[in-house]
Amino acid sequence: MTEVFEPVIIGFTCNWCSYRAADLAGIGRMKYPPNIRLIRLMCSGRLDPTFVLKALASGADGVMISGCHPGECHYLEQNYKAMRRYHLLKRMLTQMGVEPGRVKLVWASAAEGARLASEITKMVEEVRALGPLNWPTAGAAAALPEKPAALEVPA
Amino acid sequence: MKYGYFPGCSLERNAAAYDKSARAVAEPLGMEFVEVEDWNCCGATEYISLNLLASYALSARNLAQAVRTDGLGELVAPCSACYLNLTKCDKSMRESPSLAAKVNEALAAGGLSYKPGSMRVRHLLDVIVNDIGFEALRAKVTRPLTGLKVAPFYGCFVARPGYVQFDDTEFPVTLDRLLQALGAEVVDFPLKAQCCGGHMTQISEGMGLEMIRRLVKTADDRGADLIVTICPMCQLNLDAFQGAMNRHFGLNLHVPVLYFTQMMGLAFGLDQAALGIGSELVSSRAALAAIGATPEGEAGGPPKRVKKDDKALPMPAPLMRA
Amino acid sequence: MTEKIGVYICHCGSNIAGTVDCPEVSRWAAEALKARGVVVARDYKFMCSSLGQELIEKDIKELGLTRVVVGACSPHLHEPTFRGACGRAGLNPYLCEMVSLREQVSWVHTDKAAATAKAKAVVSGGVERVIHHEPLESLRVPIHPATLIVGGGIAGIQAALEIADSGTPVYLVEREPSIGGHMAQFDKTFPTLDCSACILTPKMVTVGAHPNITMLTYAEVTNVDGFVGNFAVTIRQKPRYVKADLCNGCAVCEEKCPKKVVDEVFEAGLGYRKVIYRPFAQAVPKYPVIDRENCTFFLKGTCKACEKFCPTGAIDFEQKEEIITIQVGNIILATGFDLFDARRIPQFGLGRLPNVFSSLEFERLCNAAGPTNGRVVMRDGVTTPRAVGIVHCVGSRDKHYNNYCSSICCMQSLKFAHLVEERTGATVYNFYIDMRTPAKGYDEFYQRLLEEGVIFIRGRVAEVTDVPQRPEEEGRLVVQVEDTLIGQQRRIPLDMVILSAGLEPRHDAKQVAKMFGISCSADGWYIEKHPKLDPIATMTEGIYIAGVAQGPKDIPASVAQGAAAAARVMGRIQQKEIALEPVRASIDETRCSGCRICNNMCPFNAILYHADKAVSEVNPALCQGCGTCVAACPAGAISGTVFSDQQVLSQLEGLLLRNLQPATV
Amino acid sequence: MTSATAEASHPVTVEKKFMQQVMVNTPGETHLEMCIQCGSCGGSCPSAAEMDHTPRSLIALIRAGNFEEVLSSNTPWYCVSCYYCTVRCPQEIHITDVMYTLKRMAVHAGIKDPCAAPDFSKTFVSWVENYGRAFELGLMSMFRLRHDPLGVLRITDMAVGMVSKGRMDLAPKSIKGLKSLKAIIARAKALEVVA
Repeated sequence: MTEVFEPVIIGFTCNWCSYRAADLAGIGRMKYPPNIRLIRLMCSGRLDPTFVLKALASGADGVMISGCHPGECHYLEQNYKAMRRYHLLKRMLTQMGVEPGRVKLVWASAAEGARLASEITKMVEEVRALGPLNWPTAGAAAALPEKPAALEVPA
Repeated sequence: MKYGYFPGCSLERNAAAYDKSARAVAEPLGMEFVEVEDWNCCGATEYISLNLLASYALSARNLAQAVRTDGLGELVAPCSACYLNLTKCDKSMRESPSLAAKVNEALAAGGLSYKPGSMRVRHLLDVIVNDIGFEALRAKVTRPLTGLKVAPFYGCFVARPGYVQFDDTEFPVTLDRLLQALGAEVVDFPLKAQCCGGHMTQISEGMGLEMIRRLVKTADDRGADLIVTICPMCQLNLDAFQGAMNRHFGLNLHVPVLYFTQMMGLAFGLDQAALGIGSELVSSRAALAAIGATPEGEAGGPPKRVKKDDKALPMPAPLMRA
Repeated sequence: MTEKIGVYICHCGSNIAGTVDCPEVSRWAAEALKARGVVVARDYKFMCSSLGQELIEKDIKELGLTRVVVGACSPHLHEPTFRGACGRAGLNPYLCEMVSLREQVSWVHTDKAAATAKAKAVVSGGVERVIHHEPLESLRVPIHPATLIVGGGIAGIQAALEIADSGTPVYLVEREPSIGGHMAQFDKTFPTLDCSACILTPKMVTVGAHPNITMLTYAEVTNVDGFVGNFAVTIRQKPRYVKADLCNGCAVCEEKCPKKVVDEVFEAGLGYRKVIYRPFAQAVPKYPVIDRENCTFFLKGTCKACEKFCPTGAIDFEQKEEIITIQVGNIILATGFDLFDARRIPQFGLGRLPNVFSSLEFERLCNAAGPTNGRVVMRDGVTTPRAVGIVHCVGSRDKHYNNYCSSICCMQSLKFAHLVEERTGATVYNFYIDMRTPAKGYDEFYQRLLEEGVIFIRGRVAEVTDVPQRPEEEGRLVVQVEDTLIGQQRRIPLDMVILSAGLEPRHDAKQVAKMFGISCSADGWYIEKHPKLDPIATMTEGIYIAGVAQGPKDIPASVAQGAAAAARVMGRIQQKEIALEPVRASIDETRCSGCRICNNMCPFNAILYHADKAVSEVNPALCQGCGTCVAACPAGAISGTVFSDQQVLSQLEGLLLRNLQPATV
Repeated sequence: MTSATAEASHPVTVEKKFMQQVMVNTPGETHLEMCIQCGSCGGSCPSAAEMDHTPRSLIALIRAGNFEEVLSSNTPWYCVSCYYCTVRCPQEIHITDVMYTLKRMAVHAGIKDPCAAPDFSKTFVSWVENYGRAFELGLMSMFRLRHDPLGVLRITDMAVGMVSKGRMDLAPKSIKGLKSLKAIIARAKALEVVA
């Protein structure tokens, strides 16, 4: 197998919409690359920007934040707060020289398994194109006692 | 307003009246047409039947020429076939970079290139209805077409497939409204977006003439004094082949077919000759004499909601009304 | 102290094992995560089986596990199962962490090596996270015994009766002046052809008279607050301009009212009603309403005919709308559907060609109580059609409109065909794409129609026109269609065409869903908790769905779902209280600077500020545990149970396998 | 994308191969595999009467991999490209464009003309290629003479009328940049690959 760079992406999902979208993608056997690893929060509003920084600092090459669509938040309006924090975070990251493509906000309702799957596929491609994020201490994450993962053909 | 202008082969000759009248009405409406420098045939529906890339190259050359001619970015095509081919080419090139690359590689052989999306191709009807608008039209009417019963005929390409969608794909209404703005009475013409037969008269005469018969016969049945078209191919089929059609089916229909720009010119009080009226094979003289006559009550059209005392059941109002 | 962690990897038959090397994952966990406290790791064919659960219980007892990580399906499916197992073995249920190896690994990936690698990372994340779990007690919330049912169609009626009969109070809210829904508009029901009114009206009457049912018709829910067990619902009661307590339903007012308008709702636009009206004779409740928009008195200030003739003086032009608030423990949404507006497909001619009818128009046309007393006639109101065409799949199975199959149209069309044949002897054509008659007695009905000589043409109708091409088409409607079974285009001359329009979500389904905190599918139908195993509950505790609101279905299915939703609610009421996830935020007063940033972060006003102590405090009763305040607190003084910073950050470390490097351990 | 995975996992059948060929040669995304055989196309087609197969059955034949039958069918050639099938297809299949593709594939495969249409297109194209513009009189007369000489008589009065009204040229007229146009067309044809 040819040595392709396999980025590691951390996905923060909310318990009500995007985590269920991920479940739905599974139930529908929709394929996406194995490069993403999900963390469940109750709400995208719970996302402390430092989680993202920590993820990047600890070796993730990208972070996907996802929650209910604006106006559909299980907690009424908390995803708007997530959105505001996201934009601030983006600005800060650009200041720090992190390519904008590495952190992405994706809305996905509990019905949008397909959408989430395709968004993940897209993001993995984009981050793969960007290459490894060479922050200090990074890098170790991808290194598993395994051969590099094969690129999935998303259905 | 200034537009690039793509007449196309038909308007050069058989539809010269369309070209003439289009230019004639442009002036009072404050539109300026800049004809595309040394344009070529759009390939009609024939070229793409044999070579895909070459047919795109033909249209791409025209688009490239248009960009050269003027940087306005808006290109008006009065001929529906040219309009379709030019929009199709631009759309396909926009959607497929690989195709665009190939087309440009071909253009390069002629020292040209075209950047997809750099020309917005529009049909003359679209421009007049949406840029000029009915109000401005009404303002220009000096000789309203009252008393004239017209069947608006759109043909295919303005309605379908709708690469540029400015009207309904099944029951377009813009031409109806335009003609009403000119004072004409629009008859209910359900076949208004059907096919005129295209090249059928050539490759399968019986079929072609049958398609023409349906249109002319229905317009006649619905009490139209004349049919108004927006496409030279439609005009050619319905007008030039009306005689052959009559002979073929032993009919004696006589429904003149004019361009909407000619109707506009008439309403604006322009001289008939300046509008190329008279060049149609089925003479419109008699029909046009009706102008000014007092209109009779509503012809055709869906019945209005009935009165309570009537036995008839009420029916839903149509969603789209002309 | 270091935790003793047990890791359990489920094969789920081949569902997980097919793509993930489960034995390898558990081997790896035991080895690589030993340093992190993993004392045992096992893989098993079905962890959720009783044998699988016993494995965990045994280890907890014998090895004294203090934490458990299960790698299996989605926690939304089996978290309760494994927490239960821990509980039985004497371990606090909340010390168990479940990670998804099926929905989020094996089912979405194909490369076994990569999937196995990811599975390891996911397990390691779970292990790191579980270390920081704390023993918790689930919150117990009392269930208010009353139930709100929104929508008085057959599904809502069924649910209301089931619950009311069990002895607990029900509020039934209906937007229209009478309950009954679409079923009340029908004449016959397929496949048995029993009279719709005959089977529906008794149920309606029972609802109206039931001591446990409060009917709120001509009313709409405007706001919902609170959560499962105790919702506060605001309802807007539109003014009827008729005093319910005085009206005896004699309908003299209706008779005397001088003004008639087209009834777009109950008569589907095919008939008229007075301005003071009951939608139909057997309406429940029996009192009429005045349609303010059209009432001559409200428009011109004179008339009052109804008032003059009312024998009981029940008319009250002064009546104002009322805002009612009620407390309920559970809510059932049975809001039904809208009919697809077939005018959106202009080539089918509805609204343009008089003798093209929508399916609901035809239901009224053939209804004995309808505008023609059941005479099947053309739009002129007198002529009997000789040939009638029925078009299937109108607005359904079409990417331009609705992509789904509306599921009732085939049977509905067969019913129409039978009624037309029976009442007019006309030749009837059915134009279908695929004939779908799957339920009990349905295909037999299709067979019966074939026997009755109804003509079936397989082909989606291309257009309905009044333009003749041949002499026999003169003055008639023509359906142009490809008869796909002979591969030829055909033009069928007809007198009447019926469009079997599909079912659509209510035009306001999205707003309603938002108000009740549930979600809609891409098509706009309300999403059930599980498509197969829980088609009644929603993602939101205490909110249930029944009938077509959940997706196209016919009467028997709607009734079944209404009853099922009722059973579910009754079960809840029986339990008297419900256990909720103890996901709550709390503020460490010693670290709170009183900056009040968190205060307006909370949409539930659960955070109160003590000016005296200059600190904020979370009211756990109101807190719903979204955690937004936790993320917002600059001092890090707020912590959230189950999703604490420590838990999230450690899971992160685990997922990125930082925990494997001695340096960071 | 679906077909991509399918391909990856197992060998492509004869049926699929031909269908995919047709799709590859059609610009834009068209999904013949999505056809539900409802006949909206065949029902809408104004010239269906002339066709040996309705568009729907042609799609069925494509999916059956029966390329002889498909490419020798007159159906694509009688398509008047009114696009009714395309806009009415509930599965949004670009049927008209598929018809163009089938014509090109047939010509490319050197199939015997099933009717007069191919020659009409060729004649039309030849005028465009030699002059840069269409030439109706030449087109009609030349084409008619070849296909039904008597037909010429039937349209004489029409032709005469057209000429007398000044609506028809007697000789073709050519564009200035003919050389470059020819170069462009030549290059385009060289680049054109029919799968």
